[in-house]
Amino acid sequence: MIEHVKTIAKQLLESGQITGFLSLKKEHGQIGPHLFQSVDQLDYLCLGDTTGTENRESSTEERYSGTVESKPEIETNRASGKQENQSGAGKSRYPLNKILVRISRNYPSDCFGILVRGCDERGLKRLFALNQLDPDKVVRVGIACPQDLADECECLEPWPDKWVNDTEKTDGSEKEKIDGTEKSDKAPHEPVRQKLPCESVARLESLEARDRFDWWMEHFARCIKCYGCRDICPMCFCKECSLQDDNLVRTGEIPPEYPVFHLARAVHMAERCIDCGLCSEACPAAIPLRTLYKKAGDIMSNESGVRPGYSDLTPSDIGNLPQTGEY
Amino acid sequence: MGECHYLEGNYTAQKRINFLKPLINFVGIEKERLHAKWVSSAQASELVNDITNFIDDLREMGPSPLKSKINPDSIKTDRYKP
Amino acid sequence: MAGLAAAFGSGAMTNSVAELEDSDCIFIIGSNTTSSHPLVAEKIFKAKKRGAAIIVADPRRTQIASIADIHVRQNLGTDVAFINAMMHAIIKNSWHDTGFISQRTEGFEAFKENINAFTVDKMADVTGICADDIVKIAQLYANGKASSIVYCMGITQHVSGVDNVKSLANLAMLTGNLGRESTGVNPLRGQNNVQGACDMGGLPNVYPGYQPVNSEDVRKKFETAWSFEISKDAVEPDSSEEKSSMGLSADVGLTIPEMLKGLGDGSVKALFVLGENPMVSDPDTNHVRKALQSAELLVVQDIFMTPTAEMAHVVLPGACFAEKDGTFTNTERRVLRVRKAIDPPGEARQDWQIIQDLSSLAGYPMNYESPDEIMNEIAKVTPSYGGISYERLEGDGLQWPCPSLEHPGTGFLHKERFTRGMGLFHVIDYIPPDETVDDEYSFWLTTGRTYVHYHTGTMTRNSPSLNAEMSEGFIEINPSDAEELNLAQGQWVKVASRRGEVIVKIIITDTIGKKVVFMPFHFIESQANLLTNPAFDPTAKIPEFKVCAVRIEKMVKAQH
Amino acid sequence: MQFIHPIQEIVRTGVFICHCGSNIAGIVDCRSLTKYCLTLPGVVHATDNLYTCSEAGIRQIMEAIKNNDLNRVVVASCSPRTHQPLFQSACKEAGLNPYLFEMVNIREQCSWVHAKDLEGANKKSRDLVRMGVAKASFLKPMIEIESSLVPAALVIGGGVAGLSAATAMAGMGLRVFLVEKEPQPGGLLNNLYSLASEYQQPCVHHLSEPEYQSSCTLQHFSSEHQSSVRHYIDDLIKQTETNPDITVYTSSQILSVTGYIGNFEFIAKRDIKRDAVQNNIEHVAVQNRSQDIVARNNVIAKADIESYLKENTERIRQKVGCIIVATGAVPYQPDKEFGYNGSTVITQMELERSFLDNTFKSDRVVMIQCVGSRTSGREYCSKICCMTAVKNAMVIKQKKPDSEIHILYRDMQMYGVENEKMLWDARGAGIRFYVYNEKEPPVVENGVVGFYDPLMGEFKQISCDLTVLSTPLTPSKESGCLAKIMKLPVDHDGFFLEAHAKLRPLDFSADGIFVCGSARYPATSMEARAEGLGAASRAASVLFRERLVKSAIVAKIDSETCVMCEDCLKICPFEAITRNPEKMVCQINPILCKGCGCCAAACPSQSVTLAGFEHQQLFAQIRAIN
Repeated sequence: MIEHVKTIAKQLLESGQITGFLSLKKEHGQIGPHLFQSVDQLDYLCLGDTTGTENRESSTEERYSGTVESKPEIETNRASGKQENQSGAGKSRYPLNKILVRISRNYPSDCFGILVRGCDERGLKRLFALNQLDPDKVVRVGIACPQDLADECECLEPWPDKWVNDTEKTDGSEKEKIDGTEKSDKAPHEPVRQKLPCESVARLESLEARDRFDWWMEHFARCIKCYGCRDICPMCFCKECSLQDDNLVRTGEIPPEYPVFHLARAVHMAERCIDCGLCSEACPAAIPLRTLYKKAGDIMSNESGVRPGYSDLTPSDIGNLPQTGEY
Repeated sequence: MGECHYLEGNYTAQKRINFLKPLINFVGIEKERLHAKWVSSAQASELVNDITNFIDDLREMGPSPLKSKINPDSIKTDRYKP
Repeated sequence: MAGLAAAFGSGAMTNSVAELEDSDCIFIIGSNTTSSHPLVAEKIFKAKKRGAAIIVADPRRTQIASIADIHVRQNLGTDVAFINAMMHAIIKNSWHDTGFISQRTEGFEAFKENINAFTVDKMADVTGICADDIVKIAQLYANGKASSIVYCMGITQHVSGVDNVKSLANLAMLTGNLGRESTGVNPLRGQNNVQGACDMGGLPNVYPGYQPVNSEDVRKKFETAWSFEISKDAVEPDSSEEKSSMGLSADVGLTIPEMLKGLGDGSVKALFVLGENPMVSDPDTNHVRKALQSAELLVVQDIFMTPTAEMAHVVLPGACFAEKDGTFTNTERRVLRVRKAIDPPGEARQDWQIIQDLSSLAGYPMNYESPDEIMNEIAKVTPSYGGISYERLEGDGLQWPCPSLEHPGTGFLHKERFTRGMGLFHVIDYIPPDETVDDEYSFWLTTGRTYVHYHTGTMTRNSPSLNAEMSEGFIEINPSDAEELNLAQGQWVKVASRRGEVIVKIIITDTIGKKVVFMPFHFIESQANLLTNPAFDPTAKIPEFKVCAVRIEKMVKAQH
Repeated sequence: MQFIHPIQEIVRTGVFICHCGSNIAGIVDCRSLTKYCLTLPGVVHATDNLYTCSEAGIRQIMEAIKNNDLNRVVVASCSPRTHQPLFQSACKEAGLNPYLFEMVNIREQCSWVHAKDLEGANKKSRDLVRMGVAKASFLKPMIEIESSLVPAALVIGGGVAGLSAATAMAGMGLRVFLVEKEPQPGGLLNNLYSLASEYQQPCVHHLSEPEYQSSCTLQHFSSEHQSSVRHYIDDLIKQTETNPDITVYTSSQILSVTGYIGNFEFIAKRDIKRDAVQNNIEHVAVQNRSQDIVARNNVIAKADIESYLKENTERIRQKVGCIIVATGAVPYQPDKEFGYNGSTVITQMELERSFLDNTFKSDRVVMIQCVGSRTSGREYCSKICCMTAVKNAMVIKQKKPDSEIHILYRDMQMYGVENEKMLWDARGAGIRFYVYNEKEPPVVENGVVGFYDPLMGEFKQISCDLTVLSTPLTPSKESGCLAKIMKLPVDHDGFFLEAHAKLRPLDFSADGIFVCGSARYPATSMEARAEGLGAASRAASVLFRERLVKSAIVAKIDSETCVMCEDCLKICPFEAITRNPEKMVCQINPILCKGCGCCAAACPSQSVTLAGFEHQQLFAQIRAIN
């Protein structure tokens, strides 16, 4: 799959259609976001896999116990291009949308390509609707997440509208090249959409109210107010944050005042959260924020029938919907 | 409803209430602690009843779980320099 | 570091941060982990989630204390008494690991005899912790399959700092919680690269890799490595007198308190300060100011104009972390590559280049092309860094000791044997703090960090969002004490010690115990270190930041 | 808009506690409340008095401001709605910015509702005052928003309501532009034979017995009356057209309306050709040409039509200060319901036309009420059709006294004494009324109307030579377009929605725009005229001001922090927010802003602040609750 992505990126860059291709780059053994601006850099492009099919936890353990040597590990990785081909998108994720917003604020007239997973694309759709990105200036190249990752994320739609398909040849028609990918009739694997409400949410809802309160308090008590959830959130694009307003959230104390801090963020997320889960991943205190925002999303879709980023609504449609934009 | 001085203000408020109720319930604060009702100036007795009932309900529920967690030291004193 | 080195032979975190996650029992003493080491705290949170017992001993109910299974507030400066009492309980109940003691350690008998005197009941009075809690903590710690100790400045910044650390080492050896995964004695270092600075000989008594300066062999090795013959040739002929004395000194250098003292009495003429801010960070600031003023030459190299830099004759602008290439060695001995992201602003330069030029000008030419080249030299002369090269640091870096190119690095120390061979039990007696409260100065003052600011605020107070979070100093006081003094929230008070006084706002909170007050030391305007006691540990020369006696007076007129 | 940022000052608050006679003092211990106020932070002066709103009370406030150098004033008394302006002006007169005033309601919100709980009331009064004082200390001085205005008005619609409004305003000396979509003003009245008022007798109370007797006869209705409606509307049109202050644009339609109260600008399109045709100028020529065009239409390119339109339409662009919407309504045209065919089964409107044309010939007439109204899809009552039916029945009786007239109804809507009297007169004249059931509506077939009479419990059949269907007035398509152009609210039936049915019946919630006549709801000509006059006076109350002054309580967007997510824009009920794509920010027009605060609540980055309700102020108030 990665070779296909590279080919598409190359075509896009060479045709001059995009100024840069925002994707992940593997360098110095680390994966990070990178704006590829020239074709020869594309060798470093990666889809987010750290160690192929192995998950990150076990590799960390192995490293700590000193049983695996670091250098060969990296080489295995580089050599395992084939494996990546099959496993598809890996676990290393970054808020590429958020970075794109920042880039295009500085270069408003340029067009950029971006590697998108299901969550990334949901984010893009919301950002289009919220005027943070111009759909005409973004070319999406989609990749689908593997089943295990989708399950772990409880992702309702772990693929974008169009994604690079292994079986498809990339040297198709011109249109296909430009769009990067063709919509496939068949989903790459089973979505979790049927499982509403999500297991994590349902589990909590089965508790007594007071137990639920204690459960959350235990989590919120760990918050160190690092703003990591906000800083990584692709939907948090405000220049100034309410949560840093002294009137709303008292400064100078951790854990931050409950419920103001966490619920205010949950309310702000209500119409925004595209359920990418980066907040939970980024949280150093391991607060299950995603579960909270998932619930906020559930309520919103119950109330208004709209789940941010999921429906194929155009920005103008969203503007006309009576129930959106209220929160 | 619909008679808001600001046109749609009470609809907006209602939407918020509808959103907040399940949300606070989800974090373990009984949703019955949040109560909204729209009454016109002509419905005095209804308003009184509603508030009385709400207070009774709250009494029955006992103190909020938040009560023990809130710091009372929140008043800013900076601006009152003698 | 000195304490651990004495007990085990090397002074660093014995285990890795990630291992904490799998501990059964984590004993945190003198560390406000969530504030100062949030990512370490993350591992502790995860351990708790897996069912580990979390024990916190801290005079303040810090955030980590609020999630602990047991939190006790020991009286300031009574850590030895507390730990000894724990060990008393362990021995009394035969919870100790006799196998480990006999196979891996020495000096146990003398130690045991000494511990006999520290009965739990007696120590309960000294420490202010109830006897039941001491026993319970001892039991939890001793009976955990893998128990970790985490400590920080709350242990070391005392006149008995080294004793405190040795006691913790004793505790770990007594229960066999060493040389295995998720155990050990784990000091959390205060700065991102303080471990690296120590590793590289940034101490007065050692060369890189803790090789003592007073060892003839070591000195020879470094003289060879640093090509002193060439240097001798380069020196002008008329300084023949010095020529004969050329070569590396066998004398141990001066510690900061000694330097300051030397400045005062004229034995030290010039001071080169690199990335330090003693005007805020050192105890008894008035004394520091006088010392620095009497320097004939004061050179400060820093990234911001600190209060210390303002006093300097020459200020050399250095580069910040994002502006330089090199490595940092973090608290778990992990050597990590740092890569330059942007060019230093203005006239700022790489630290190593400044030093190289200064050295060349002073007569010892240095001609390194890059940090890479310096790292190669480090590997050559430092056994524990022997296998480290920039190439191998790709990815997640390496944990020393890493003696050879094939060595994968070391997650936890002392696996088969201690660095010094056998672990040494020290006989530690309780020494009370240097200063105690009396009628005039009736409050115990302890100092520390907050979650927002870092150290002297040189960097963090330049960040608008962090400074907005906390823009002024404060002193925490218990509600009952506040009531007694008739103080209201946010009121200004004068805090005075035998060395100075500051005016600061109060925060009334039960985070802090009765008759104890806490001040962060980040704020030059309300500087906690005007008050603190410069008495220091006889071995490590760390000042007693954590205990002093103060008086609190209500301000009649407001501070503007 | 302008905020004045004061230099950091020391708050000196004065608190005034009103006894309101015994209204407050009877429950709340005002003396001790006053004493309590003095303990609050920032309060330097506190006093209580019998009636703070009395002249003595106002004087006391003004003196206290001067003597104690107060920079915040808090009055604890009754509802701010009634007295806040008074206290604010007192502050202003004493040299204090009126927005440094805060009012606390301890009457409605305390003494009245807690009359049975003295202790609770006292406690609450302290809480309320403490909250008010806390908020007051964060108040900022503000300047009211002023704007210029154009002393002219636009009237949309030339029916009786619009004509009445236009002539009334012109009579006051205002410039008026009247836009009528038809070539002729007059509206529905142009199609009417007579008005109900012509058949309504003075109320019985005012008549002596003989008069009453004679009034019951039908002789009263003479043939002269037939032309009175024509006379009436012609007179109105003439008044309008001859008034030099009124410009009438016939055959014209509104294309766009921009601006805000005092400064609207409208663009209208006038179809000269159509106008000309109706006015018999170049009648034949133009008609030929237009036929020509139609004939060639299939072949000739669009451009030709456009150029034709260009030649024959005129663009009107004018500035006005107020707008009156009087677009009226149109009768519902049935589609084969009740056997409608336009000849033997017709509508009331068509009946009127046959009166006018003198083609009315029937002897046996059945009228069916509520055709197309009060049913699913159109649930409202058109209000005027019952009256129209009775009136037309009377007309028929007058023309053919022997004729048989049956009216089938569900409920008779004959409100007011005159209408009620007319109904009785109609019964007296032999017109038969039958009630029918909505679920079993009458069936019209071959000149026979069959229906179930629930009163008698029997099925009835009436044979007739004419069936007349009473259809409701419905909003016209054009008014729907206008609602979109002007962003005016309509109700679910499509009629324009006024700001408040009881308190502001002729206003739209958007300032400077008013509504009258059937545009709002089916109205009789008398009602339409009354509303037209009323709307004229509402508009005049704006247009006779020299400048518009508006409360400074409006929202403002910080352009530094706004990221144009448009949450505020979507939620603003007053269309006061626009986007500025160049700067990537949203902006608020302070003139349009009503200060509802929805945007401030919606903004995720707190970039929107509502003056007088800033976060700092609200949180101070909330945190003072304790």
